[in-house]
Amino acid sequence: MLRIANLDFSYGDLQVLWDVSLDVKQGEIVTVLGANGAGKSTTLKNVSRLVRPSKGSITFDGHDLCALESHQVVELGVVQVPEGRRIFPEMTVLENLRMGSFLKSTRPDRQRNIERAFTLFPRLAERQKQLGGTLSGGEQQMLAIGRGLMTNPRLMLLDEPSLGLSPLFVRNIFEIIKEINKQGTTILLVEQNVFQSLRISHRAFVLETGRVVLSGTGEELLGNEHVKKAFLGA
Amino acid sequence: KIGVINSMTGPQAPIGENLTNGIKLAEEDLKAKGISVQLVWEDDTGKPQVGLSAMDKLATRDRVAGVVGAYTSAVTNAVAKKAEEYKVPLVNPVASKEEITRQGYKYVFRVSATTGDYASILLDMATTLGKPKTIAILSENTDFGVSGAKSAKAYAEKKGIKVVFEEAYSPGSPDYRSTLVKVKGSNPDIMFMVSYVADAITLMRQSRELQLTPMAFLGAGAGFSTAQFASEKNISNSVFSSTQWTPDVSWKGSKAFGDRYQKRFGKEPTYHAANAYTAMMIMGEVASKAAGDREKVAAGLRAGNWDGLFGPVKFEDFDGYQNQNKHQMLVEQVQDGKYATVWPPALQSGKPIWPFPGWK
Amino acid sequence: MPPRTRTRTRARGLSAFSIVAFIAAVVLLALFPKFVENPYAVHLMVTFFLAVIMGEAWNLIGGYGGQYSVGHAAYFGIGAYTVLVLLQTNGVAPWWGLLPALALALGVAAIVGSITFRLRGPYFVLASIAVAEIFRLVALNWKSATNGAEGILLSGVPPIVIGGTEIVNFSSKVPFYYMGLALAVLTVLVTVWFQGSKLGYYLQAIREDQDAANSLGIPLTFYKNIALMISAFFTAWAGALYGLYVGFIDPQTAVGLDISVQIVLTAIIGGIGTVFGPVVGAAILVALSEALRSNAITDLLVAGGLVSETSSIGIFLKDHLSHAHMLIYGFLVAIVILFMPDGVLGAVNNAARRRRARAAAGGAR
Amino acid sequence: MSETDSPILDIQHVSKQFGGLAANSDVSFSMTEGMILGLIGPNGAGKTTLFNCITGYYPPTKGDVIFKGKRLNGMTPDQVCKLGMVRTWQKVRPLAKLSVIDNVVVGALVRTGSVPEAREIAREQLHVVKLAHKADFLAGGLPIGERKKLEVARVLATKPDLLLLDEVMGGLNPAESEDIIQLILEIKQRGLTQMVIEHDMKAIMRISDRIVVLNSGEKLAEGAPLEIVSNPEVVTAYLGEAHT
Amino acid sequence: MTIFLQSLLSGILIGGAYALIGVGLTIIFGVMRIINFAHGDLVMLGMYASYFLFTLGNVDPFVSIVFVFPLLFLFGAILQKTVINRVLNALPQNQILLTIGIGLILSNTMMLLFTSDYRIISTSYSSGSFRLGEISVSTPLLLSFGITGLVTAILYWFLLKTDTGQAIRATAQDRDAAQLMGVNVKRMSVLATGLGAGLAAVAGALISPTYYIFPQVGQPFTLKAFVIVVLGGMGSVMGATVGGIIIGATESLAGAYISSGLKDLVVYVLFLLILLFKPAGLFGKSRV
Ligand SMILES: Nc1ncnc2c1ncn2[C@@H]1O[C@H](COP(=O)(O)OP(=O)(O)OP(=O)(O)O)[C@@H](O)[C@H]1O
Ligand SMILES: Nc1ncnc2c1ncn2[C@@H]1O[C@H](COP(=O)(O)OP(=O)(O)OP(=O)(O)O)[C@@H](O)[C@H]1O
Ligand SMILES: [Mg+2]
Ligand SMILES: [Mg+2]
Repeated sequence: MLRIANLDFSYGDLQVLWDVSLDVKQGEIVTVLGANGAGKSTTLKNVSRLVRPSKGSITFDGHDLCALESHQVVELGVVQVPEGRRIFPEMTVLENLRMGSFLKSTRPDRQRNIERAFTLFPRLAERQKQLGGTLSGGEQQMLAIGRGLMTNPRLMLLDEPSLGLSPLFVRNIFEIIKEINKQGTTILLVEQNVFQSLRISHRAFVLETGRVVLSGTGEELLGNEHVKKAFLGA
Repeated sequence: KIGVINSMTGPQAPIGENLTNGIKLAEEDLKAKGISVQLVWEDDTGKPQVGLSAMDKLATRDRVAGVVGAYTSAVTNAVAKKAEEYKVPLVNPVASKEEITRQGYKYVFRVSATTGDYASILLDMATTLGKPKTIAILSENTDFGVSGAKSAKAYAEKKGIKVVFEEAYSPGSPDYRSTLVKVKGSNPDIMFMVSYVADAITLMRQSRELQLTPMAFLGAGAGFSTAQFASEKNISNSVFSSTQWTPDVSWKGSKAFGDRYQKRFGKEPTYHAANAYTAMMIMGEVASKAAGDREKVAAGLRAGNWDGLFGPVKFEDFDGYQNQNKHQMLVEQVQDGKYATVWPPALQSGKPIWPFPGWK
Repeated sequence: MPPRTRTRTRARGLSAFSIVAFIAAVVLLALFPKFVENPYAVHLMVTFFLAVIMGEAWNLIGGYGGQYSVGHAAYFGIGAYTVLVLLQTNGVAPWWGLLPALALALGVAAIVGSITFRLRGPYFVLASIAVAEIFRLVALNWKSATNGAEGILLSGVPPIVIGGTEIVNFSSKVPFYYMGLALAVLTVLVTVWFQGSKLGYYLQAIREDQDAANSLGIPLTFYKNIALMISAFFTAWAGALYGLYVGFIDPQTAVGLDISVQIVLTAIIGGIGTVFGPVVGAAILVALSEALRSNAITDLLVAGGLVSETSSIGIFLKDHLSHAHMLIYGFLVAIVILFMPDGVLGAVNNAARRRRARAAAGGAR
Repeated sequence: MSETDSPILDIQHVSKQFGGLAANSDVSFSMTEGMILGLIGPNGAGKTTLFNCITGYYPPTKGDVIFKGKRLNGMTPDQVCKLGMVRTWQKVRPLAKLSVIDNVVVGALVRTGSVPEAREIAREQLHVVKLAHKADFLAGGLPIGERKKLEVARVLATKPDLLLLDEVMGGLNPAESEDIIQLILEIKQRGLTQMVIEHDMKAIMRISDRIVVLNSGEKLAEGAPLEIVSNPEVVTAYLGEAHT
Repeated sequence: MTIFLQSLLSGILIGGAYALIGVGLTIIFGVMRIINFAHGDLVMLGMYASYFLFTLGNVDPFVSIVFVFPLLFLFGAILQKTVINRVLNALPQNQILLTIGIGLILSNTMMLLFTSDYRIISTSYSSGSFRLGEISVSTPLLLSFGITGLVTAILYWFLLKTDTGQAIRATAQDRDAAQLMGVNVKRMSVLATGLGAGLAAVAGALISPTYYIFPQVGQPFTLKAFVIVVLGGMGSVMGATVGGIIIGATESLAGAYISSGLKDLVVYVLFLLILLFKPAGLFGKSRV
């Protein structure tokens, strides 16, 4: 479904991705692991066309994403829930959700999607009129995911959804991700929470300083010595 | 070769254009008389330091026989000092600041009347026609406005008229109502204003709005003696304004000049144009006679007298002035959207309407 | 703008070449009035020196410190007004009047700085404009001291007399030329010193990242204030020189927004944060505005035989170019910003560096 | 400072509130001279905020910070730095248009008014972090690993007594991390005190004398490294369940 | 008391037009983080447009806004696409200088084309007024205030209720996040500049029957717009609206009780005080 091949990327003269290749198949949950600054978010930004690679190709369902603008990528059904949530702080919860269905093609489903978000996250329903910026971290994360779902995505890129969430809620989030996946959305997940994410994913890749160093099924990587050393502490 | 310093760009450009046009007509007329002058145009952008640079260039690079200019008093002041230094004869057409010809300069000549003249002719007329006891003075916060207000105040006091209100506003504001409300509160017999055209119209519009009705509205030239102002019948009717020249005054050639200007440039000339025309004609004639020699030009200017659009012109020393033309001021009044020259009686083309008949 | 990596920076201070070139230029400039007596040329040079002084002074706080003040007209006005008011109304000789003028500029800068330096980014820019406008309005309305809108017209600058003999007579431009030159050289030297001093390092650190600078032990407001004071000091000095030279000041020409913008333009067009950027900027701007104003372009075309003076094109150019100089000026500003974001000197340096890099790459092969 | 175990830094009941969010609440612990204290906790636990409160970026909402016997309340970061406590930034902040050595010179100037002297100090520190060969490069162009080293060199140049390092290993590969670990240990050898935020448990375990765990702004646990990894609360909140 | 009420009323009415100018500036700033020093020149263009519509096409200035708005909207959009877009990520001082350059180009082009003559629109109501007890109310000002209110209301509705309006706000709040929702942020920037220019022009058209027009008329409006926008909080539409009215009233009252020459001084001092004690402006934290 999504194929990234031989991607190089630099911020100015600082190269952060080196020959990165990975792929996601329809219906999968795929996780990308890696330390701080390994280039995970950067990879996702490349897919969403927030930045432009210097080399390599990204295709989605046969469409060459490198020829498109950000908003056109969203129109194809690829949505990103970015790192740090990026809620619109001066808009209410409801307005944030409505922004999610900005695309003409998704507007007819707006009401249905809002209800879906409220069923997934009852908390949001309670706080419809609250400004996004005043929500707690966990609530913002729910809103960000809910907002992403508003676009009827076929592929959802989730950048560290568990970041800053309480351990209890972290477990919750992974259940929800599984649920979303079951409802038919393919998921590319970037996580620091190695155990939980590997446990729900079909396959995973490990990035280290901008290079893919390992890949395999979730189970395989959970048992991998290198992963244990690098991410799970002694 | 004659230099011209004028404000062709910048905030002063609208009036500067009148000078430019007047000078262009003079250039044609000189040619018709067989005097061919080469004009070197310099833009001072309304800034004294730029005027200085222009004067330097004219005096030393272009080696002109004389200079006509500049428009604003500030620039003229600076330029005059240089002219004196270089001994380049300078004929100033319109700058009205009194000091310019009071510094003992030998090479600076002024055609124009001075600021004080604007107020005195108006107040002379007012005291003859009515018996005003109080006056409100409103002026813009510029060199021209402030010095105009100053001399008006001095002259009013001399005439025994009490100044009940005096304020200088920053020009260009869309709202003078708060000031005018205060004027109204002081209930003056006559109101004296120094403004450029845009503010003149705004002030009168808002006076009408607030139903301000003194015995007379007096404007010190500038904005109050422009065709544009006159054409705003609603608000300009019966407003008096002092000026140095009007097209309908019975001076030789005035009418013809006005028509010709109108035809050529599509608008009515202001006194600036007439002054500039006169200054250039004088300079052209003298310079050609002197064959471009600066000393001879200066001598010629000092000695000669001319009869122009202006009545007689002669550069004399009096009352502390040097080389200053004693220029007869006029008062015009807007009557039915047109200016009529109403003062002094000897030169009038219409009778003054006094007092202010009220707003329609 | 991508950060330039792998590019070595030059060692601190000036290269031997620029030192030699600088000294040669100063010597030539010092001899200039001996050979060229044309006052017009001298006048242009004085204008150029004034622009250099102000550009260099602004560069200290704006270029090195990254605090884009668009309100330096305030200090210019303080210098001009103090000296001229003291001279005209109290008869204080200008070289004495200069002392309170400079002291006042320092004091005002310290106060203004401690108020506005708490603001960052666009807020600081707007506050600096507001401060300058306040000073302009004060000059306009404080009639008893400044003579308001009528301005101050100097009746003359008294000669310097020591022991009964006249040392300097200010009736010609030449003394102003040398004062301008001396002060311009001084500001360049101060900039050289500044760049290599603790103060210079600290301001550049503040420009790059205020919080990081603060964490390294730099009290932000204190150092910004010091730099602003030096900057204000020289700007006021330039203002005083200007006032004496032109002999006339009024609120618009001595404290107007135009002056602030002009100062910033000089520095940015040349290239900010460099020693010679403002010099280059001053040269370009003075030459350009004079050429445009006096229609030198048309004259050149005519002289070169490209356009006949009496042809319709010649007449059109003569009629319109003189009106268009501010327009051309505007276009130039836009072009420099769009295509030379580092200023002219920056663009030249970048090009040179690229050429060197290419040469080095070629040599290595 | 003769007694080695008198606290060099004492944090007493520090709380920091951002609107409704308590980024730190009632955090207390102290450090003795020469020790390395590891500060860990999940993302958003308030570690960086605590650094900000200690070094004067934010005034704490409540509580006191006492450094070398002085209360720091109301002090600005530059004053704190002059007293001898300095921090690095989680998101590195090089002075991009200055050369590498000039970045360090800026740090050194806090202790000397003389630029040549500061350059000497700077050169030494660049040697310490093994960046001397890049001295004349523009700081903005360095790769992430070297930027982090530069960050350390720059704070070392201020001759601090206490160093606060915020994720200086974050984003580094194991080899680079190892360099930094060695550097931290070397700095410790010289008698400097350090507080280190790090997510890399392996590294933290190796260098820390003591560890403080923050969670949702509160201190969850404090103790020797081995105590911490076996603390069940810490395991569930931070290390993950599978660890037990 | 009459003086007070009269000044307050005319100040508030004038403030309506100021508010529109400020709103335009604040939208441009909000979406692109660029301070537009050419904003007053956009007002000037609006004035000229309405002048020519009036003299050549006999279109009433208040009616002309239906033409002036789209015209200047287009102009702003083109300006954004061709020039401003290139400096979105440039250093702030370069952005400022670029807009100063644009301002010079605009005013001097107008001067070259139409000379620097003052132009005045005289309608039957230019100096019309009616009385409310002791106070006189200017008809054109009241009309323009009403239209301003209407325009602001439409703008609010547009920004709050329509999807495009929300997208503009979203772009202002977080450019990247907006892109991730499928918003074409380049289009939104173009839209915002167009909107800002259009609103400035409408303000120009509304002032034109009671004011005058010449190429340099814009500069004071630029400075005024800065004050208004900072007062209200940069990027806040609500703030700019209230800020405009406050500035109008302050000027007017300062003119009445201090001196008309000093009213600008009062405004700038107020501006500095607000910056110092409430750097985010009166409505810095509010919505929109
Ligand atoms: N806008 C930027 N400009 C310059 N460098 C950047 C930028 N954003 C990220 N980087 C650098 O690129 C590298 C990769 O960053 P990225 O955000 O992709 O890492 P990550 O794997 O997502 O890390 P994290 O776990 O912290 O989210 C890092 O070294 C980072 O410092
Ligand atoms: N200036 C601020 N205003 C409002 N909230 C803030 C501010 N700074 C931090 N926070 C919030 O305080 C909480 C703690 O943030 P902090 O940066 O201290 O976490 P951290 O422990 O350093 O996390 P990480 O491991 O990701 O660096 C977070 O929820 C953050 O969003
Ligand atoms: Mg990331
Ligand atoms: Mg942190």
